[in-house]
Amino acid sequence: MENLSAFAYLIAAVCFIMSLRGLSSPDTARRGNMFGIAGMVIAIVTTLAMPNVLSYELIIAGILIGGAIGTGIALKIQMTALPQLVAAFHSLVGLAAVFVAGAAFYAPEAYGIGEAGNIGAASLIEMSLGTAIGAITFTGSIVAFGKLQGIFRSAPVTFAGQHMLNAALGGLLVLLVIWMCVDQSATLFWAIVLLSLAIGFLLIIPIGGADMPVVVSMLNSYSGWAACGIGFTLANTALIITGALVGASGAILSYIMCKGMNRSIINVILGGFGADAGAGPAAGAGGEDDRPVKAGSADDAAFLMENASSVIIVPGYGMAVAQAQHALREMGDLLKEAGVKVRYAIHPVAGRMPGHMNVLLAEANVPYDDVLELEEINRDFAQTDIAFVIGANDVTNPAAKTDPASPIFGMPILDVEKAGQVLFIKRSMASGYAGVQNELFFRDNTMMLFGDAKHVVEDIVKSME
Amino acid sequence: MENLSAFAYLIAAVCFIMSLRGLSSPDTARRGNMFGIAGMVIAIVTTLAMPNVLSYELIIAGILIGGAIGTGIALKIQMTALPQLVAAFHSLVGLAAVFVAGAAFYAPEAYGIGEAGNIGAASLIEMSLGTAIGAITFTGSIVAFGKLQGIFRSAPVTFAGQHMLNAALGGLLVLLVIWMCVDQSATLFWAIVLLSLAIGFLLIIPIGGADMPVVVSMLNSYSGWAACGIGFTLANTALIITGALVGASGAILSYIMCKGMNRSIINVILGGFGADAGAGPAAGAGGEDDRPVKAGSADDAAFLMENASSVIIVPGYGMAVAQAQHALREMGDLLKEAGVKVRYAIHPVAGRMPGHMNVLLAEANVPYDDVLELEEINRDFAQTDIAFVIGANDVTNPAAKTDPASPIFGMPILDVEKAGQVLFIKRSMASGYAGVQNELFFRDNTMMLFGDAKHVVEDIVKSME
Amino acid sequence: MDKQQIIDQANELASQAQQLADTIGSNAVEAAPAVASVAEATGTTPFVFLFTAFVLACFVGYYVVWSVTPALHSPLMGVTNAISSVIIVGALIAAGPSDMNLSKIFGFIAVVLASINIFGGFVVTNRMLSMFKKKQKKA
Amino acid sequence: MDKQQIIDQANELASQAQQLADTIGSNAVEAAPAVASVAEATGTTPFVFLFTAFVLACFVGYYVVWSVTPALHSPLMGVTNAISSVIIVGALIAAGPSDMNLSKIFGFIAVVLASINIFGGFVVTNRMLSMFKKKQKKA
Ligand SMILES: NC(=O)c1ccc[n+]([C@@H]2O[C@H](COP(=O)([O-])OP(=O)(O)OC[C@H]3O[C@@H](n4cnc5c(N)ncnc54)[C@H](OP(=O)(O)O)[C@@H]3O)[C@@H](O)[C@H]2O)c1
Ligand SMILES: NC(=O)c1ccc[n+]([C@@H]2O[C@H](COP(=O)([O-])OP(=O)(O)OC[C@H]3O[C@@H](n4cnc5c(N)ncnc54)[C@H](OP(=O)(O)O)[C@@H]3O)[C@@H](O)[C@H]2O)c1
Repeated sequence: MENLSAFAYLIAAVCFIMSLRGLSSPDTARRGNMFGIAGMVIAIVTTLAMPNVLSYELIIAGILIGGAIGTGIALKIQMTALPQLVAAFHSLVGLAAVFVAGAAFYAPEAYGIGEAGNIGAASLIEMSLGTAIGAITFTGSIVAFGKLQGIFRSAPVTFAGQHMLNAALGGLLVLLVIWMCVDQSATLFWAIVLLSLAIGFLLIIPIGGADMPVVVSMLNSYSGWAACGIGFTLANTALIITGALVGASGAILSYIMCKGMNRSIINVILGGFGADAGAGPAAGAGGEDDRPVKAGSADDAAFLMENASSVIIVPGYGMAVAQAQHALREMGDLLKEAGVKVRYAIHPVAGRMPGHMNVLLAEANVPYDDVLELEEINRDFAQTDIAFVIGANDVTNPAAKTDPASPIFGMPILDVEKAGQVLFIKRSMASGYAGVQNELFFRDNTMMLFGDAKHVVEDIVKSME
Repeated sequence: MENLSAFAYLIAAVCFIMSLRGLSSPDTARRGNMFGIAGMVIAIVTTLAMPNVLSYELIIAGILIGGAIGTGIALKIQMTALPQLVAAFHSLVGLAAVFVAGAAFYAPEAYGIGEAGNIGAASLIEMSLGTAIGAITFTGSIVAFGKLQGIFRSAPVTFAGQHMLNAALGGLLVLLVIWMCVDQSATLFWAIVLLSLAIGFLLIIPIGGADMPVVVSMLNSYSGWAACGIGFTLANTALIITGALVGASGAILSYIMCKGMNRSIINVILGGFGADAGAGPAAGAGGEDDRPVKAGSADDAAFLMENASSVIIVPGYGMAVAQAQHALREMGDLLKEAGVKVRYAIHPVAGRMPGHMNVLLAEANVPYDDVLELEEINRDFAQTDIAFVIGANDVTNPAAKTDPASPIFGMPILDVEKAGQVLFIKRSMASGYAGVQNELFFRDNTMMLFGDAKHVVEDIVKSME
Repeated sequence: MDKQQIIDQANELASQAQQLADTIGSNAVEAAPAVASVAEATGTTPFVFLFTAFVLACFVGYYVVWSVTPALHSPLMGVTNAISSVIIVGALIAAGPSDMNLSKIFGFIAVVLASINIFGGFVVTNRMLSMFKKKQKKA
Repeated sequence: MDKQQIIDQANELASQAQQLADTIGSNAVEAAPAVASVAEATGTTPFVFLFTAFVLACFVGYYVVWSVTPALHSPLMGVTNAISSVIIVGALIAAGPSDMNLSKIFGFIAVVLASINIFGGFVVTNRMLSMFKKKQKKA
């Protein structure tokens, strides 16, 4: 029986591996998702078949309630709100982990790790760590969600002695965990929970809103390792393998984002760009500038593009804010009909989460073979007539290559300045996420199209028709 | 103690993983090899520290003898003889597996799998399978070695009812294994060994000499899975993990070779090209042809290349046979001095084993960034003045794209015919491994340079100096 | 020594023997798990095997995540969100026993939370993936 | 019932009790491994864990071999040749016991054969790899 369920859990884990494997190409991705669902069904059914799972009413009710809520949210959410959604879902995983640890604390027999008040030391360490990571993930993700959704101020919240306080609380947490192994009192358990909730909150508030994706991904990674830990306690390979997959995924995505921004993870966690400049990104050093810029109209842009032979579109965070992707696709179609070669160039950290732009463009029915990654397309800018930059800023800033003093120095960028003509759609001369001025705006071959991205593109479309 | 050694074996397995991982780039490859050596040392030392390993004299003697022989051979062997060497080493692995199984059969206590005459059924199946695979690998690899080395006739040896005989012997083997689980007599054990030796021999003789690399790789894969099996019996994760690595490696290399030739593995095993045509490749259908060809001299070739702006060199099996790689490098250097862009194009199945050409070129000090794979360089032939084909034939044959009746139809080829001028070095109009005529020889932009590859290249070098 | 004395002595002897037998019997019962755990301690424990699985899973995770195409990094976040809720396994065990207690309530809450994630994660990923389309022939 | 009879009976009783105690005791000793093996049979056996490692190792093997650059496929064959000789572990166990027998001789032969492979494989791979060089600056 136990062997059978161990095999079933292994099959579930293999399904999860296959589900991530499917994501190696858009063709196989949906099949991959099916594998994931199959794995989850196998894991749940196997657990329900276990001899100590006897009453199904509450469980079925729970799955139905949770399933309905989850499905409802997932169906209604707008694609532009994905970063928030991931953060929100994420906080729930953290909370669930806390409750699982609590359940194990109050009824350890069910898990075969001892009796109430007499739990094995290994399991206790396990459990306290699981609780702590879960609780930190919960409040941390809530803060991340709030900042991304605009409920909290997105700017970093800093105060004197912040790092000291966090370090002290961290030390206290370690002491509590050790004490817990000796004492096993419920009070201690809840103290750990409360302390961890506070730490999660305090750790994330000093981080700027735009750094949240890195943070969410990092917390995701932690929760994976926490799942591994629970897996060791339950001797459950499905949990261990899945935990390692999730842990690796979070860590690698964080790494990719940090590399895309040329920053270290430490730098992100300890306050980011804004903290260096002593103020939030929005009010950064590169604010306004008195040099003259060439501003153009939608008609100018339409004329230029219709007479070009190739156009590369560079979308950024502003496209997501303005929800301009559908209008953009229409514009692309019109250009293609006019015989212009249209492609899209995606920077690894364009937007606010990995793959953000790809999903939005896919939503607007842009075929994915027109959408190219930085390495694939960066050389082609030199042979391109027009680079059409819509709501992107930092990812095109040549200061990353030329100015060692710039906070984004060393970040890989899209070489839009090599194109014959650069068009920039943005609402103002304001800087982007990194808070630095973009030298490109003042170049001769640049034309600024001021306004909301969606409106400007719609105007261009009208003018072309 | 057992936990400790289990951890040590795990570390050894991780070292082996890292050693293959190192091969992802020539920069890290040597470090990878060091990892492999470290893993092996850890695995051996861990085993020697086990409580039931008491006397070290024989072991040390064995390692010294084997080590001296192995090192001696490895240092003396010529790089052109690599395929044979791999086959020869390989046969030893098979033989070693047979002896290990024999030892386990006569002294099962040492392995904790029962007592002589009273071995557990699972272990018995295990052991008989290990023996059978080991013995088949042994004679199979010996035949492969003989054919590659030219000791045996390389042509397929076929006779009426061959497949029937093999199938009958296979069935007999299965029966013996089943009987063995019941009876456990030593006679049966040796019967299995002898029968498997015969099967290994009979399975491989009908396969043509040039198909041997696929066969060797396949046998390699089998022996990996056999190691996995022994790992299950000994509950040793190092064996299981290493076995899976080796098994995957052999299977994937076989797959790559078969794909490079556009043939199925079944087709290779059941006799290959030669068998279809009813004769060995050498005497194949495409032998001689009466159409006129343009033959040139070394002086002509030297003149053409010195006046070209770019040359792509396409080496093949003939370069290995003639050992022309050093002369070729010299020629390349002279051309580079004369300002000609020189690159090398490697077809996935050029030569007689995967990566064969790369090693030979590396031996001659050709920098590896000048050596490009088919996908990387195939498009560039159209912009190239001269394709210099040395000892290659099938891998350039356009029949693979145009003639659905050709046995190589569907095989990916290097598009040398798109170059301004094609030079072919070979000794005659004879066909290559697949035994098919190469239409290219008769084209207008082709010039044949008849002679041994090394001599011709040396003449070209002389003429250039 | 009178009769009664002898009988008493015999009885005492018998009851002592009985006691001895009891003691040995209960020792035997106690010994069993002790022996079992000794067997576990000298042999390889499950921990080593679990740790082996963990190490290998880290390698698999590393390779499989790097093989994900950057265009699908957002769906990747969705899927990992969903599958990290496999801790529902722990929640189900807590919610499983037939009698109601604090632990069962915790289990129920965890089941609800994890289910939100599982359904939400898979559905939103499916929505994202169904949007990715290949180029069509020009109309 | 006379004195002697009572004493005999008492002794018999005592010896019966002793016997009982012995039986229980030996039962206990016999029971221990039985319990242990029952524990193993109902719990997860090592086989499942080994199989898990095997499945994961197949994934790792798949990914790690595909990540090998085609230019190094020959060295790959050399390395796998060497590491597949890790079956030397089995040969060492056979050659290890202190008294000479057929199995020990077999072990010795297998040690020699595997060593040829190990040394030969690693040395030839090293030779191949040491030839691969990057482009130098033009002299
Ligand atoms: N993708 C990730 O995973 C990730 C993760 C963490 C951090 N980041 C960071 O995010 C940044 C992404 O670069 P990016 O170039 O995409 O964005 P960006 O540098 O933040 O610039 C976005 C620009 O869009 C404009 N904009 C905003 N709303 C708009 C609207 N409704 N209509 C038109 N324009 C609008 C803004 O200018 P106006 O205000 O003048 O309109 C702003 O300059 C990078 O610095 C990256 O390091 C990304
Ligand atoms: N690489 C692998 O892993 C692998 C594995 C299995 C099979 N194969 C097969 O092997 C073939 C490899 O193709 P390939 O183009 O490299 O070789 P090929 O098609 O076999 O042709 C080799 C040519 O070299 C010439 N040659 C032989 N010795 C020579 C010498 N000393 N000097 C000059 N020329 C000499 C021969 O012609 P002359 O006799 O006229 O001189 C022959 O036509 C493919 O068909 C492939 O399917 C490869």
